[in-house]
Amino acid sequence: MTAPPAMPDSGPLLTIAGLWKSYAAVALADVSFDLRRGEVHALVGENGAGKSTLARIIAGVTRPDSGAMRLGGEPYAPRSKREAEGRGVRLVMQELNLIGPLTIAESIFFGRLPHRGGWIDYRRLDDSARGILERVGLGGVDPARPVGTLGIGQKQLVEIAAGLSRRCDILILDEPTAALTDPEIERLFQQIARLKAEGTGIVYISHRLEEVRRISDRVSILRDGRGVATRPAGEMPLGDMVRLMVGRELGEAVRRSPRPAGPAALRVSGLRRPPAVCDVSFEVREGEILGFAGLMGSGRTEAMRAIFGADRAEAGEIYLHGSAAPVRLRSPRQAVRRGLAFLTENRKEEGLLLTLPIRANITLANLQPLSRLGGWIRRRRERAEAERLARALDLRARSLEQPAAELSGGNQQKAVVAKWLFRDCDILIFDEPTRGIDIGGKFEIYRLLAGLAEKGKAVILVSSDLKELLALSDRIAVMSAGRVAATFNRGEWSEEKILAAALSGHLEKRQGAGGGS
Amino acid sequence: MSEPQPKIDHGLRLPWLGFAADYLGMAAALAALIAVFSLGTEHFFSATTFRTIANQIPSAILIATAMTYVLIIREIDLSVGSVLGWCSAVLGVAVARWQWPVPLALLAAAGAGFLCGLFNGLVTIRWRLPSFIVTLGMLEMARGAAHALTSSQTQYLGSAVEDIAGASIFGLSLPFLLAMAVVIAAQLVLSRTVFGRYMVAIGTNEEAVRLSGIDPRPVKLAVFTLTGFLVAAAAIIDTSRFQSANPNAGTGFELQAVAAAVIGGTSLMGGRGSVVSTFFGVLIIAVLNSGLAAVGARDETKRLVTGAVIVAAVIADHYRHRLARGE
Amino acid sequence: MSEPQPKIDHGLRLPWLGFAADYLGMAAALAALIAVFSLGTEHFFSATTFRTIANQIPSAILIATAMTYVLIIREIDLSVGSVLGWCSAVLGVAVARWQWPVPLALLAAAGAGFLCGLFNGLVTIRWRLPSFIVTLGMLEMARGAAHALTSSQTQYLGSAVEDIAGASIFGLSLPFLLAMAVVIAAQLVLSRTVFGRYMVAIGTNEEAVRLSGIDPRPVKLAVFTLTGFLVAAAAIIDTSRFQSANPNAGTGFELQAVAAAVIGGTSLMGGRGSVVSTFFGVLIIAVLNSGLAAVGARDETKRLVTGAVIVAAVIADHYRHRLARGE
Amino acid sequence: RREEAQPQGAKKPRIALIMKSLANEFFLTMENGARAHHQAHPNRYDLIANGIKDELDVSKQIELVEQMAAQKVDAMVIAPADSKALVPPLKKVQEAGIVVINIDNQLDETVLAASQAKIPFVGPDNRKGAKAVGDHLARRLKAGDPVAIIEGAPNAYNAIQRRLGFEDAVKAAGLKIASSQSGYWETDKANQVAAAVITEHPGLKAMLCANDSMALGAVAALRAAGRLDQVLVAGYDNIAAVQQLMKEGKIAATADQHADKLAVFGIEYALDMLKTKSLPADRETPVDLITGAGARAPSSP
Ligand SMILES: Nc1ncnc2c1ncn2[C@@H]1O[C@H](COP(=O)(O)OP(=O)(O)OP(=O)(O)O)[C@@H](O)[C@H]1O
Ligand SMILES: Nc1ncnc2c1ncn2[C@@H]1O[C@H](COP(=O)(O)OP(=O)(O)OP(=O)(O)O)[C@@H](O)[C@H]1O
Ligand SMILES: [Mg+2]
Ligand SMILES: [Mg+2]
Repeated sequence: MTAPPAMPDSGPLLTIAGLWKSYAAVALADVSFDLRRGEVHALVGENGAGKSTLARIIAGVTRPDSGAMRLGGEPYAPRSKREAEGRGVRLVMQELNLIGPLTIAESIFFGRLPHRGGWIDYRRLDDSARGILERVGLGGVDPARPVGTLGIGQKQLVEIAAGLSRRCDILILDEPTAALTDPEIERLFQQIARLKAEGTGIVYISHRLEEVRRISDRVSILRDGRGVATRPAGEMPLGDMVRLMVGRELGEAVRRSPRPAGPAALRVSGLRRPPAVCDVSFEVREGEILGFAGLMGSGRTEAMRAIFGADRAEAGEIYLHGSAAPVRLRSPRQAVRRGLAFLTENRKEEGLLLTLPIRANITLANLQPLSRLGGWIRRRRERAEAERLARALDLRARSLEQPAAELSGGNQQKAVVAKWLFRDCDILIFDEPTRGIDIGGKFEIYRLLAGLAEKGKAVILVSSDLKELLALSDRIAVMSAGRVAATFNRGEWSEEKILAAALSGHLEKRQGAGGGS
Repeated sequence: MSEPQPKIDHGLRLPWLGFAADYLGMAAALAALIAVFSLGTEHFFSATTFRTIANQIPSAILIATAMTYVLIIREIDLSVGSVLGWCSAVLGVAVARWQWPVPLALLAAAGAGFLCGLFNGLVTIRWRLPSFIVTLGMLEMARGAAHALTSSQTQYLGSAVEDIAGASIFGLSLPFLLAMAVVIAAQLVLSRTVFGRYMVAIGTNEEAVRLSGIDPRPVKLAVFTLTGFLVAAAAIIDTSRFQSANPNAGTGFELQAVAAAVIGGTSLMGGRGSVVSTFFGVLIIAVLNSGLAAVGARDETKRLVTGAVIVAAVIADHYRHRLARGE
Repeated sequence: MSEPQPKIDHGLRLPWLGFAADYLGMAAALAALIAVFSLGTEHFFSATTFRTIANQIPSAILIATAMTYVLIIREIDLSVGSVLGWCSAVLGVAVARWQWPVPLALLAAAGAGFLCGLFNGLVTIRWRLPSFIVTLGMLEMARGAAHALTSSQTQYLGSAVEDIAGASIFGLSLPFLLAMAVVIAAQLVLSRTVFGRYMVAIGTNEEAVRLSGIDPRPVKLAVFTLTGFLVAAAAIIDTSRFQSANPNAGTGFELQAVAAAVIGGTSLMGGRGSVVSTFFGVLIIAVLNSGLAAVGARDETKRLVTGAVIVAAVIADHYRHRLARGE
Repeated sequence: RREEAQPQGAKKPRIALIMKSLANEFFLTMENGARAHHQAHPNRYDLIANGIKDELDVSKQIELVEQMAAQKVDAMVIAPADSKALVPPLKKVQEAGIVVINIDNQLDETVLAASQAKIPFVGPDNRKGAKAVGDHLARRLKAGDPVAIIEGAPNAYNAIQRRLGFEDAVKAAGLKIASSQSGYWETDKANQVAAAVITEHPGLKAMLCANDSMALGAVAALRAAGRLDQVLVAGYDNIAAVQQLMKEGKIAATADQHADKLAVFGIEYALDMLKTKSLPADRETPVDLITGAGARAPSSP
């Protein structure tokens, strides 16, 4: 496909033809793609379909095995991310890549810090940063704060801010909204609209298909490394999109009907760990899914960590299985022994052993039953169990001896889920379990969560995806500024009510602090 | 298994099939060294030489094995040399000055090593300090204690402890056979047991291990105290071999042990290592020392060659890994 | 700043306001040490003592500064002591045996250090090897080279290079003033320049830096070669101070430099460190040495105390950090 | 011996004793001798004894010299770790009016001359001592017999002197040096070297070790090779640990430099100089050859 030399403004901004890339297996096979000016071109596909690989190739992070790219009519074969940026192509990566001790401002402008003879001009830096932070909704945050102190949602926004910080012709957003809640997503869409108007071409990768339909002009679908379709978004109903992605019909999404609740499995009362957790009390019963909603940074993760014993709580009691005596969970070990499981929101740093085989990741939390006398691991059993779980979750890997690092994001998440399923706990806390997981995988995890509840387990589901909470939860607790602001039963809630509750703490806080600041 | 499977050695399993391939590089390096020295000298290539080397290295093997474990959990123990001196001092003084019965003295030496390991482990874990610095402190303290106890005097023990290092079958000493047994056991524990799996996991991502409901601290403490024990065993072996206990014994052993482990492909970043490879590393260093001494090389030549071999070995390991990954 | 903000010192900027608070702990420790020794001996607390200490430590300061940089980028340089010996040897032989003019000899010494740093950097970066082992190799090689060059003989230079370490204002030597200037400059570069931010970033997460489109290799290479230069400067200062060049000079400096940096709160895990704190670390060690010598403590006592102080210092740093975080 | 106490009121002189490696038994004995002397005569002077960790750490010793000068001691008795490098700082100390006595290891004459310093020396002649040890062994060997030398740390003055002394003896007796390598004063390094050397030179008749710790290592190597009765071993320093071995005949000879008295000689000299303000002549202290009672001649093959 040799594009005729076109007028600079009329032809596509970027064309890709016959792109191949293999790691140990083929990641991209003969992919062709094009992007126009002022267009949002969405890229969807299952986990491991090759979306991020394509994005990385366009952005110069990875080099293709073969294939040709043209940028604005010129041949384009960037050898580094820097070179791509020089040509006006920027990528906001799927996996967070922030450097803890750097400040927010430094992170945004990293690689092109304003300086005079090497000396950083901090005033200019912080001022420019403030403007950009305002745009993504982090206006109130001090740009001199180290990014290491931010929660994962805020980190994601900082990455987006870095992507927006410089004029570019092409902006690639790889799952920018995976850790964001609705208000931030709205703000991001405003920014995308603005860039569109300026003529920037945007490649938008996401597993949230409604989102994709809403903002994109065209949608391309990847399956197993091949492009299967590219169509205007208007001509692509949701059902078609899913069918093309998965290559088959997905069953009905899980519909949960209200059921008689069992006895209390876990009751938390007056949990405090300032500043993030001020007063958290709730109860979750056997056979129930308790959703946790809240804005980014509302303290959900911190509260769960404190319950699980990962952080020391300042105050608060925890009662298990209806017992009247509180238990003290001082460490994750004690929590796990008492039947709690905690799937962390940050799989790379807190969930996985990246360089170890997938098998070892899956069995890590429950090696005792796999070992005989003196702790010798029964290796055949271990392999069999790991394979069983991988199959149950449809974890896609060439071999379970592959290091976890080589899996696509979604499959990594499945490995972490498998770990906790293997441990077989009674009370499961899932923090953003579907972050970065494709629609098929999501459905599987939903079914799984429902199945766990069905079996009488108590499930806590923390999620930034309200749709998911609404579909799955029996009750929803809404956190705001470190407190449980409200709890709704199924049927009593509405999106508006939940949002109002999520905002309530912040309004009070702002009024309270108004005089002081 | 007909499908092509990627070959990944994370020290998790002892891949009996891939065994040869894994250790082939190191064995080749060793063979090359032996060949060079055999051509360069008259008597190097002889059973005596190899027996001599075998009987010299048991303490180095034990210490390097311990260091491999410590490195796998992403820590380091710089105090092994000093603790060896301290354990020797305890043994020597107990036998020669206090006239304790030998078994009791051996127990005391083992206890001395145990306490040092325990201290290293407890302080490192309790305050989450870098073991580099904690064991650096112990390096000074144990050496100071050794000197204080012996008044800096070498203790002559004579035949009291001679039997321990006495020759056994085929001229191979009991300590050598013991060291070999330790290597094999340590490799099996590393690759086949829950404890070994935890070690590798902790070295890879300690926080993830903790959040999986496993307390990493007992494992780490066990590794540090085990190190203390193995160092004490090394001290007993050396003391018995020299029939004397020198408070300066073991100076510089820490870096040698790290070098042996790293030449064997153990990662300083934790999570990767193999005791058997470390054993090859010890062998390479021992053959190098012995060969250079047989040649009668000048001291500066010895240092230059040793340094160059260390660097060359890790570069070679880099290429071996690339080859193994099929790049 | 009315809202409670977590106070985290990542050596990012020199917080002029928080300055006192940050270094207060170390200054207090220093003052305590001085007080103890002043009470314990008659003549310790005097201007002469402090002047003497000040004129003794410039080389230690330079090396510890370099080590701080190396540690911040999450590497280590174990060869600094040997390279110091090697640079001294070059300078000594050039002046005493080859009769080169002094400026040329100085240049040769600087070149010798530069080459070692370059080698360390290139090998570490090219093959992505752990610098621990590369510089361990260099430790042996540089020392071997120093001995080979000097035939293991101390070179006496007499007054040829005396001026360099000659006294200047208030009895403080030129090298001390130079070392202070280096400390301040290095701290400013670390906290205020693009280069410094890259260093911190590389030490924290090199892969992320690479993915940000920045090539970490030139920065790392620069740090290694800068270390070579600073070590050469230290060698020149020491040679001039002693009027002689000793091929054994610098033995054990590497661990001392690491200890100074870590006492000063620099992290061995990279990404965190401050040159000024390292300077305090050097001072603490120097005062400790000097005070113990003034008391005439026995060697084993010195070792025990030094070891204990190192461990105590890092434990104290742990609590200081917790306090700073307001826990 | 003068035993008179300082007159009351006059300040006692403060004497700094600066030792080499205190990790070495020899120097510790020296220090202990000095401390014992001080305890016996507490009214005559104050003693500040210091040493360095190992003799490679020359700069630490120079710093000690500077620190003691800053302490304004009256006299300094020093066993230098390096015979050249210590001259300039000691000269400065002397110029500051502090009495300096050099013990054990003589400062380099050419450097002393070049810097126009005169520092009195009290100590043994290592070369002579080593020659005596070598001669003793040579008497049991015949011309042409191969021997090995295990040297101390390569650039240590006494290591060089002892090597030269051994070489003198070897030359005088017409023996052959099969190998001469450093064992860095340490038992296990010497053991490694010795083991390799005896394998490589099957006809070896003797091993001359520059100190007793290394002799212990050599004996262990010979024992492991089953050749204890074929190869003579000599050491130096006469440390406690070799005495049993000497009795058993496993070590043929060693040299005793009377470490306990060395520092005392130096201190007495310093006190003398402080009193008389004169510069006494150098004084050589005795080195005794020690031979084992049961020492046997090597069995001829
Ligand atoms: N560095 C790598 N080494 C080996 N294989 C890789 C590597 N990066 C990606 N892969 C493989 O390439 C394929 C495509 O991965 P990619 O990350 O592009 O998927 P994706 O579509 O972005 O998936 P997700 O939605 O889960 O993020 C996967 O099979 C993955 O395992
Ligand atoms: N390591 C940390 N140091 C300081 N503050 C932190 C740290 N981690 C989180 N916080 C802050 O604590 C607050 C609560 O964060 P938390 O992660 O619990 O929120 P969340 O509701 O899970 O939101 P999300 O995960 O979407 O960001 C946030 O203000 C966050 O910035
Ligand atoms: Mg992806
Ligand atoms: Mg969260």
